[in-house]
Amino acid sequence: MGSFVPHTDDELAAMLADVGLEGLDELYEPIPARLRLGRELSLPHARAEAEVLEEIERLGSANRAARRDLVVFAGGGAFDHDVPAAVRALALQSAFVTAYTPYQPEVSQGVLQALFEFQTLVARLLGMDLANASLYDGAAATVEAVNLAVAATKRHRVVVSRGVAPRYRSAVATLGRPRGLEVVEVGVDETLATRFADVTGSASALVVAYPNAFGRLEDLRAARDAATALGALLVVVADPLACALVEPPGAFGADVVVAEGQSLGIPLSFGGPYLGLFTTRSAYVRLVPGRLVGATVDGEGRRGYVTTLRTREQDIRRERATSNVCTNQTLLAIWAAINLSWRGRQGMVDLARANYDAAHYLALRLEQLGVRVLGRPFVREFVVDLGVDAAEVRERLLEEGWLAGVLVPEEPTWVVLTATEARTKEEIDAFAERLAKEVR
Amino acid sequence: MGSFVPHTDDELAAMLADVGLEGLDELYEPIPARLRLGRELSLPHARAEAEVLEEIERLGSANRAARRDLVVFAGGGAFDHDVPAAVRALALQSAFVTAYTPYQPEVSQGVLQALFEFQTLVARLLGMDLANASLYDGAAATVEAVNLAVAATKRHRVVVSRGVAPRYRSAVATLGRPRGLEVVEVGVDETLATRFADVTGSASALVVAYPNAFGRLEDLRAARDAATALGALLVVVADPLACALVEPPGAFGADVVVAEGQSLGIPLSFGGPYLGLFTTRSAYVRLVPGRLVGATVDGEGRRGYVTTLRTREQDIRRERATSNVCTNQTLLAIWAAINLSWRGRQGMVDLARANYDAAHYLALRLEQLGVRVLGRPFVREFVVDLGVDAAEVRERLLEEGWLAGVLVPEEPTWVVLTATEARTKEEIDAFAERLAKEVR
Amino acid sequence: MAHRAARPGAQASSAPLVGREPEPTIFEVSVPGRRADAPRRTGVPSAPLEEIGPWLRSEPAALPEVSERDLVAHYTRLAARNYSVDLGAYPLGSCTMKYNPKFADDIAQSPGLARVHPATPESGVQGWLELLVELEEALCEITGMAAATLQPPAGAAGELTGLLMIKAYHRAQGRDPHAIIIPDSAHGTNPASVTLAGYEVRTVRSDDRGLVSLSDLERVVDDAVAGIMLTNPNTLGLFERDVERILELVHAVGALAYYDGANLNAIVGSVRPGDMGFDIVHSNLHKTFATPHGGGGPGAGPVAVRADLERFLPGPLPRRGDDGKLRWWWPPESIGNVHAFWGNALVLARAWGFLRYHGPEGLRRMSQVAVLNARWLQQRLSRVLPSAFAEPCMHEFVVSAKTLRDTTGVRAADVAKALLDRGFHAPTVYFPLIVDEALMIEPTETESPETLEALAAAFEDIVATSERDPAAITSAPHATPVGRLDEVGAARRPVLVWSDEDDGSD
Amino acid sequence: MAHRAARPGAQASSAPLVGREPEPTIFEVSVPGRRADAPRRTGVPSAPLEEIGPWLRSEPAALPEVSERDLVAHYTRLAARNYSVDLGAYPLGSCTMKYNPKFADDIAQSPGLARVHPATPESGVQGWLELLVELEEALCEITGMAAATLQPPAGAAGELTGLLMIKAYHRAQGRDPHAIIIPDSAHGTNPASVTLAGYEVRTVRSDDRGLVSLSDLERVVDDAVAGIMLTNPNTLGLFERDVERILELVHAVGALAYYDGANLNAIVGSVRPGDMGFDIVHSNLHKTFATPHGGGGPGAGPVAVRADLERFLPGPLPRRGDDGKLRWWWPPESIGNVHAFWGNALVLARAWGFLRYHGPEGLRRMSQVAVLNARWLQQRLSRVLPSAFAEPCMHEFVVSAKTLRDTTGVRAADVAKALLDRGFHAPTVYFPLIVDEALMIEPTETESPETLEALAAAFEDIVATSERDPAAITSAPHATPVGRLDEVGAARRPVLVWSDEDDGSD
Ligand SMILES: Cc1ncc(COP(=O)(O)O)c(C=O)c1O
Ligand SMILES: Cc1ncc(COP(=O)(O)O)c(C=O)c1O
Repeated sequence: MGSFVPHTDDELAAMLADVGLEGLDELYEPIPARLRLGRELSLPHARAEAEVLEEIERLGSANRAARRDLVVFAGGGAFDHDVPAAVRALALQSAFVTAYTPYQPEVSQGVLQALFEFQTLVARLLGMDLANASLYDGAAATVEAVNLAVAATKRHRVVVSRGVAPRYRSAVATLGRPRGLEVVEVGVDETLATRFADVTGSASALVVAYPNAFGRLEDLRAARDAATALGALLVVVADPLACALVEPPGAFGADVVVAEGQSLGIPLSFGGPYLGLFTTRSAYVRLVPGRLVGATVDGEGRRGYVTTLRTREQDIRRERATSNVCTNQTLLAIWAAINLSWRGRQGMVDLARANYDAAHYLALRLEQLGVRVLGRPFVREFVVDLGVDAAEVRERLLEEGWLAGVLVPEEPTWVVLTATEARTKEEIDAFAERLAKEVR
Repeated sequence: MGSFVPHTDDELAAMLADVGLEGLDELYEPIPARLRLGRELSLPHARAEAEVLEEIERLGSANRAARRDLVVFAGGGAFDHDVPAAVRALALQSAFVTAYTPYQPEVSQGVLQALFEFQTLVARLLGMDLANASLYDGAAATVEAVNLAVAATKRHRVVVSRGVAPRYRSAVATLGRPRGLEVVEVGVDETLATRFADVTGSASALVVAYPNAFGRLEDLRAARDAATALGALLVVVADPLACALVEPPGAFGADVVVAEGQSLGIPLSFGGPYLGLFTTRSAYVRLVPGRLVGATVDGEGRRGYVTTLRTREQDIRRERATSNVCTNQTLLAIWAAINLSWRGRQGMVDLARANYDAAHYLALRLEQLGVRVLGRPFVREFVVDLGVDAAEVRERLLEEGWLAGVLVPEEPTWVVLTATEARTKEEIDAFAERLAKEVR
Repeated sequence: MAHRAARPGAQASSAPLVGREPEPTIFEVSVPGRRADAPRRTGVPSAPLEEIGPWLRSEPAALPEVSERDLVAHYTRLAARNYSVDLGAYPLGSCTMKYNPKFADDIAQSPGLARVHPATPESGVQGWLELLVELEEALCEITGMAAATLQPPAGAAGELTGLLMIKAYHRAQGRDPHAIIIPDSAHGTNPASVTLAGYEVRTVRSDDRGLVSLSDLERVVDDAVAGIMLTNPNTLGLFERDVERILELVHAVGALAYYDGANLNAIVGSVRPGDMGFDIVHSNLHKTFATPHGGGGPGAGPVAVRADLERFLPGPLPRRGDDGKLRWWWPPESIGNVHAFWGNALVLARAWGFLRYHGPEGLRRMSQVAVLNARWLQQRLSRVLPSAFAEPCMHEFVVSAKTLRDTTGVRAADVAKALLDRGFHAPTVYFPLIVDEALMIEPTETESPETLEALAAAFEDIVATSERDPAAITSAPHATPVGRLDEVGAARRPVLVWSDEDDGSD
Repeated sequence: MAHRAARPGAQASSAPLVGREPEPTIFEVSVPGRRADAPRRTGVPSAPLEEIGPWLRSEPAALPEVSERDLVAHYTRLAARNYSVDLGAYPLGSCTMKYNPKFADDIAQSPGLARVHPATPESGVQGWLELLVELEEALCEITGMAAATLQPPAGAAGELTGLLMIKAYHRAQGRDPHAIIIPDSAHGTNPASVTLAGYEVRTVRSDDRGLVSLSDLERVVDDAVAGIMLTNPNTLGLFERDVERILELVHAVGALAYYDGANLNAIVGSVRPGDMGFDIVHSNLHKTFATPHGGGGPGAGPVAVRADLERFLPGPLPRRGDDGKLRWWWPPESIGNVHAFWGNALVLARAWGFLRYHGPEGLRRMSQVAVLNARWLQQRLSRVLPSAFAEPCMHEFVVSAKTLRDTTGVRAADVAKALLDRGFHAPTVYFPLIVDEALMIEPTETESPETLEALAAAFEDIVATSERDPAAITSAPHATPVGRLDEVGAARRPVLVWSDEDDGSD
C-alpha cells in the first residue's frame, strides 16, 4: 500500500492511545454510521512510482507530441515555442513549486519579488500602467476584464467582436449571462477586421482582439473611438508576443488589456496550466481582480514585497470582492517573468520577428502554390480557405505528422495557420506542398 | 555567435581602455606571434540551445535506450535499476551540481554533511569501519585498493582472482605494471569460484570479487585465510546491492572493500559518471586515497563538517600523497547517499531480494527450457553457456529489443545474465523463450 | 499524555547561508545591450515589415537586458528567500500543505503529455483522453458522484461552475430562485462566487458547537433559496454531524446542495459527500491530491455531480465511443465552457498519478492519519492554546489566542511570526472570522509524530516567551530575510511596478 | 581608471531564510520501521533463499529509516547550506568556476543518452559513438593534436594516463628514463601522478618573473628525463613565453612534453598547446567547457596526443569503418584501459553540447574575455592587494597578502573568510606554494564588469576594515551557517562516520 504517511504502526498505536482511541476507524465515529462508506473505494490497486511512470509513458505514446511525432502549424492561443532550459530550471525550483500563496511575506520574498517583477514586465510589454499577479488563462482574464468594465460603468451590455477567440467569447457568455449581462457580438468584414461601424448604443465594454483570432491586426484607434461612443471601456485581448513587434494596446488608449500568456515560454501542455495576463490603467486599480504585489519596506528600511490592496479580495471583501479568484497561476507567472527576462528587450523583438518571418514565409509559399490567404495584415497567424472540410484535412495530415492549424467553428472550410521560430524552412516548404494538395 | 560572456561591446571597449589595450587580440601579444593560431578554429558553427538539444535527440534516437527500445538483462557493473524521482530531484539541486570541492567549509556544509552521511552509509553497507568520499569508479577504486595494500605491506606482488571483472583486472595492470607491480592472476574452478588453493608465495594484496563477475558468491573465509597466508591484505570488490542481502565483506575480515556504486540508483549513463566506493579498516585511515570528511565544531560549539586528514592528499603531500585524485565523483556520492536513505534499512534488503528473485526466476525458466546455468550459488548474476558465439546472439537479440547479458572475454560462448527489480514476469518469460532458441 | 522527543524531521532548522542584503530587481541588474538568448538558424527568409508598417512598435518594451548567468543567480537567490513545503512543515489551515511527491513532477515533464497541442484532433490525443476519463471516474468514486468536469482551474472556479449549474438546473425547471445559503464560517471564495453567479448571499450562523445552527437554518431557508454551499468538515475542522438534516431542509425547498471540497483530505475512503446527500462537489486537487501549490497556483478544481446534473456540465467531456475510441462530447444542456481548453491538464495528470500510486487503501490511510495528526496536535496544544470549540477535530483545528492576547498582549499574528523564527511556516490566522484571534492549524498526514512534537514545542516556547518577554514575540520575526513589512504604507501608496525613479525602498 | 557602479549581478546578497540550528544527520531523523519506498509488483515469484543460506546477512545494514517527506526536507535544507556558482561569483583560482549552461543539464537527462547500457553492442550505440568521435575531433582541433582518449574521468586521471603513455613510448624505443620535470609552481596532482606512474619528480624552479627558470631547467634536464609537465599559462596565471625554448631543451634529450590543460580557458581559439610543441595534452572539461563541478566531481579529463602517439592511447577508441558504421577500435600498442567503461560519458556529452553552442568564434571570445576580466581585476586590485609578479596575467592572477599580514596581522585565509561574509566565494589560498600569503583569483568570462566591480569593492572593504579593525576580519566569517571550524580537532580525533554515541559535536 503506497502512501506518504510516515507513521509506523507503533507510532500510530501510540498516538491513538494518546487521544484515547483504539483504531483509526474510530476517528470517524462522530460521523453517523450510515454516512460512512464501510467498504474500500473501488479504484485500481496501488502501484510503485516506477509503475505509475511507465503507465504515463504508455499513455504519452498514445498522443501525438509536438517535435516527437508532430510538426505544429497551429496556434489559437497555444503556440509551439522553444522553452529556454534556464527558464524551466529556475521556475521549477522546489522553493517556488512547493510554496503556498505568500500569506507570510517575511518568508515569501522569493515568490513576492518574482511576482512584482512579473507585474512590471507584463505592464511594460502590453503598454499599460499595471498588471495583476495572474489569472487562470486568457479566457478567464477576458471574463474578469468584462467584470471590471461592468463594475466601472454599472452597465450590463457588453459588445464583443467576433474576432475574439470563440472559446473566449463563449466563456464570457457562460459566466456573464447568468448574472444578467447582455452579450452582443459584432462581426468582421471581408478583410477579417471588426466592423466597428456596426456598433451602436451604450455598453460597459467593447472587447476586441489584437491581432484577432484570424490573425488580423485590428485598428485599435477605431476600436477606441467606438468604445468611447458606447461609453464603454475598451478591453483588448492581446497576443503578448505580437506586442513585442507592434504598438501595444496601451498606446491606443485601451482601458484593460488581457492576454493568454502561454507564448511567454510555457509548454503546450494540452492546454493548461497556462496563464491569464491582466493589465489596466491606474484609475481602475481598486477594481482589479486577484492578487497584486506591492513594494514596501520593513522596520529597518529594507526593501520588501507584500500582497497589497487586499480589500479587493474574496477573503477580506467576501461577496463584494472584485473577483472570487484565490489560487491562481503563480508558478506560471514566475515562469513567464523568467522567460521575459531571458529573452530581454531586443530578444523579444527578435522572437516576434522570427515568428512573423516564419508565418509570412508559410503564407507566401501557400500563395505561390495557389492557396488564398485571408486576413492581412497579420503578425503570425492567418486564415486559409481550403474549400473543403477542414476537419477532415486536419485528420489526414495528422496521420502524416502535421498539425494543420486550428479550425474556425463558423467557417468549416477555414483553418488558421501559424509558424513559430522553431519551424525550419524545410518543414514549412514540405507542409505548404502537402497542404496545397488538399485545397480546392 | 553563442557564448556566455555577458559583456556588451561598450563594456569590452571600456575595460580594454582601462587596461590600456585596443582590442581583445592584444591580450595575447605577450605570446610569440608564431604560436598564435591566427585563424578561426575549424569547428561547426554556433547553434542555439534548442538546436543543440534537437541534435542530441537525433543522436539519442540512434541509440538503443533501456525501457524505450531495449529490455536489459545485462549487468557487469551496470544495472538497469529504478531511480526514485525524489533521489534524482534532490541530487540535482543546483547548490550541489554547481558547487566546487568544499574548500571553504563554512559555505559548503551542504556538500560536506551529505558526504559525511555517504561515508557512514557506505561503511555500514559494506560492513567496514570507514569509507572515503568517493573515487572515479569501481575500476579506479580497485586500483587504489591495490595501491593502499602496496603502501601498507611494501610488497609489489599482487594476486588477483579471475573472478574480478575483466576491465578491472586490466585497469590494475594498466596502472600497476608501469610502476613495477607484479600482477598475478588466479583462476576459478568449475563452480566459477576462485581456486584459493592455487595461491602461493607472498603478496601485498589478494583481490577477489564478491559475488564475482560470473555472479558466483565467493567463500570469503577461504579468501581471508589465503590472504593471511600470503601476508597480504584482503581486497574485496563487492556488489553493494548484493551486500544488503549477504554478509558484507567486512564481516569476513576484509581489509579493503571497494565497489562500483552504480547500483545505488545511478542511471546507466553509457558507463559514466558512476561512483567508486572505497572502504577500509580504521588502521589504514592514513593510507586512504582521496577525500575524507570529518565532523567537528565551530567556535560556538555548533556541529559542522570539514575535509580532514588532508595531509594524505596531493595538494598538501604532493609526490608522497596516497593518491593523485583531486576531482572525484562527489555528486554521484550525494546521489547514492540520498538513494540509500530513500531505500532505507529494510528497503535495501527488499530491493536486493527483488533482484535475487528476478535473476533466479530467469535462471529457473532457462533451466526449464534446457539451458545450463553455471555459477551457483549466485545473488543476481549467473552464467549461461550458449554453445554458440555469444556476440552474434547478442547482436541478433539486440535487433529484437533484448540486451542479452554481457560477454566473457575468455569464454566466447558464455554470457552473464541478470534481471533487476524492473523486469516483469512477462519480460523474463519472453526473453527466456527467445534466448533458449539460440542455445545449442 | 506522552511527550515524544522533539526531532526536527521536517523543520527548517538550517542556518542561513550568506549575506543580509535585499536582492535587487532584475531591472537593476540590467545593462543596455546585454543578452541571454541566442537565435536559431531555421533558414527561413526574413519577410518585409511593410505589411504591418503603421502598427510597428516605436520602442521595444523596456524589458531587462541580462546575461543568463545573472538571471540564474538572481532567481536562484530569490528561491533561497522563500519558504516551501520541501523546506519544512507548513501547518496552514484550510490549505492542506502536504508533501507533494516528486514522481509527479516527472509526470508533468513527460513529453508525451507536456508537448501536446490542445487543438490536436481526438485521434492524436487518445492517451490524454484516457487519462482524463480515468481521473473523472476516480473522482466520482471518491466523492460518490456520477460525472465530472475537469475544467475548473481552481477551487473558486469550481464553485462558480457549480453555482452556474445550480442556476441552469432551476431554469430548466422554469424556476429562478435567487439566494444561496452559506455559513458564517465559510471561506471567502464562497460568497464571492455566489455574487459572480448572480446570486445573493444568505448567511446561516454557526452555533456554539461550531456547527451550522439548525434553528438559524430553518430561519433562512425558503423558496427563494437556490442552494447551499457547505464545507464538511467545516472550516473549523469540525464534521457537520447534522448534515443530513441540513440537506433535507434545503432539498425540501427544491434547492441543491454544493459541497466545497477544500477539506476533502479529512474523509477520503471513509465518507463521501454524495453519501451525505450533496448534489455537486468540487475537489481541490492541489490540496487533497497533493499537486503542488506553486506559490499560489496552478491548481485544479474538478466538479462532480449526481447523475441527473451531468447534462449541465461544462463541455466538452471525454467519453468512450462504441468503437472504443475516445471522443469529446458536449452535454446537451451544458452551461458552456469555463476554461479556454480542457483545464489545467498537467495538474490533472499529477493527481491521476497520485491516485494510482495510493490505491484505495493508501487513500483511506492518508485521510485517517491527516485526522489523527490534527486530533493529536489539538490535544497536545490544548494547555497552551485552547481550541475554539470542544468538538474533537477532523483534519484541522482552530485555536484562539484570545487569552494569550488578554494576558500578554501577544496576538495571533505575533504567534505566527514567531513560528517563522522557529523554522516552521505559520498557521492561517484570523480565519474563520467567527473565532477571535483564530489560529487555524492543519498538520496534514505527511508530517511525522516527531515533527508534530517539534511544532508543539515551538508553540509552547512562544507562549512561554510571551509570558516572560512579550516584546520578543511581538517584534518577531527576527531570523527572516526581512522583518515585518509596512503593509499599510504599501496599500496607501501602491508601488505595483518597478521604475527607475521609485525603487520602493524610500 | 574608471570605477563602475557596484551592482551585485552575481553576488549572493540575499538574506538568510530561517533558523540557525545545525541540520541533524539523516540518522538522527530515522525512526525504526519508517519507509519511503514502495515495491513494484512485477509478478515474479519469490525464490527460496536456501541457495545462499550460509551467506545470508544476519542483520540488515543500519541504514536510516525515513519518510520521503523528511528525506526531501533534509536534502533541500542541506542544499540551502551550500554556496554554488548559481548563487554567486566563485573566483577560485585554477578551478575555472564559470557559469554552467542549463541546457547541458537537459543533455545529461536525455533518455537516448542516459538510459544506454555501456555493454550494448556497437550497432545499438551509433549515436553515442558519433558524439564521442565528434568530441574527440573538436578537442584535437582546439589543442592542436591528432587523436584523443575520452576515458580519463578527471584531470589527474588524464595526467596519469599521459605519463603512462610517455612510459610506453620510451619503452617502445627500448629506453626507460625515470624522471619527470615539473615546475615548483605546479599543482599537487602533477607530482602525485608522477609517483603513481612510477616516475621520480624533478623540480625546476621559477624565476623572479614567475616563469620557468631556463637556467634551472638546463641544470635538471638530462638523459634520465622522460618528460616535462607544464601548465601554460602557468598556475600563477602567466604565459610561459619561453615555452618553445623549454620544449626544445626537453625534446633534445628525447623526452616528451605534457601539457596540463587546467588553464586551457585562457587560450582557446587563440593559442594551441600543439602549436607550442607539446606532445600530450589533457583538458579538464569541467573547467574550460563548463561541465558543472558537482561539489567535487564528476569531471572529465580527455587526453589528446600527437599523431605518432595514437598507438599508445587507452582503448578502445570509437572509429568510423569503411561502411560508415562506428566501431570500437583498440590502438595496437594501447597502454590498456583506465576506466571501467568509456569515461564519464554524460559529462562528455555536456561538453559536446557546450562546444556546439559556442562554435569557433564563441569559444575564442570566451577565452579572450576570461583573460580580460582577470587582467582588469588584477589592475583594479593592485592598490590594495598587489600581484605577486609584474607580468600582465592571463585568465587568473595571484596576489599576495604579505604586506597586509605584516601591517595588520590579517592573513590570506582571513581575507578569504571575510569575502564569504560579503556574498562571494573565496579565491584559492596558499597556492601556488611559491608565493607568500597567496590569493589566487580567477574571475572567468561569465562574470560581468558590474560583478567584478562589486568583487573589487568587497576586497577593498576587507582591506580597509583590516586596517581599522583587524579582529573583525580575523574572526570572519560571521554570516555563514557555521563559524570557523576546528580543523585541527577534526584531524586529531577523526570522526568519519556517524554513530549514536558520537555525534561529533562534543
Ligand atoms: C474552504 C475553502 N474553500 C475554497 C477555497 C478556494 O480554493 P482555490 O484556492 O483552489 O480557489 C479554499 C482555498 O484555500 C478553501 O480553503
Ligand atoms: C593546474 C591544475 N592541474 C590539475 C588539476 C587536477 O584536475 P582534476 O581536479 O580534474 O583532477 C587541477 C585542478 O584544480 C589544476 O588546477
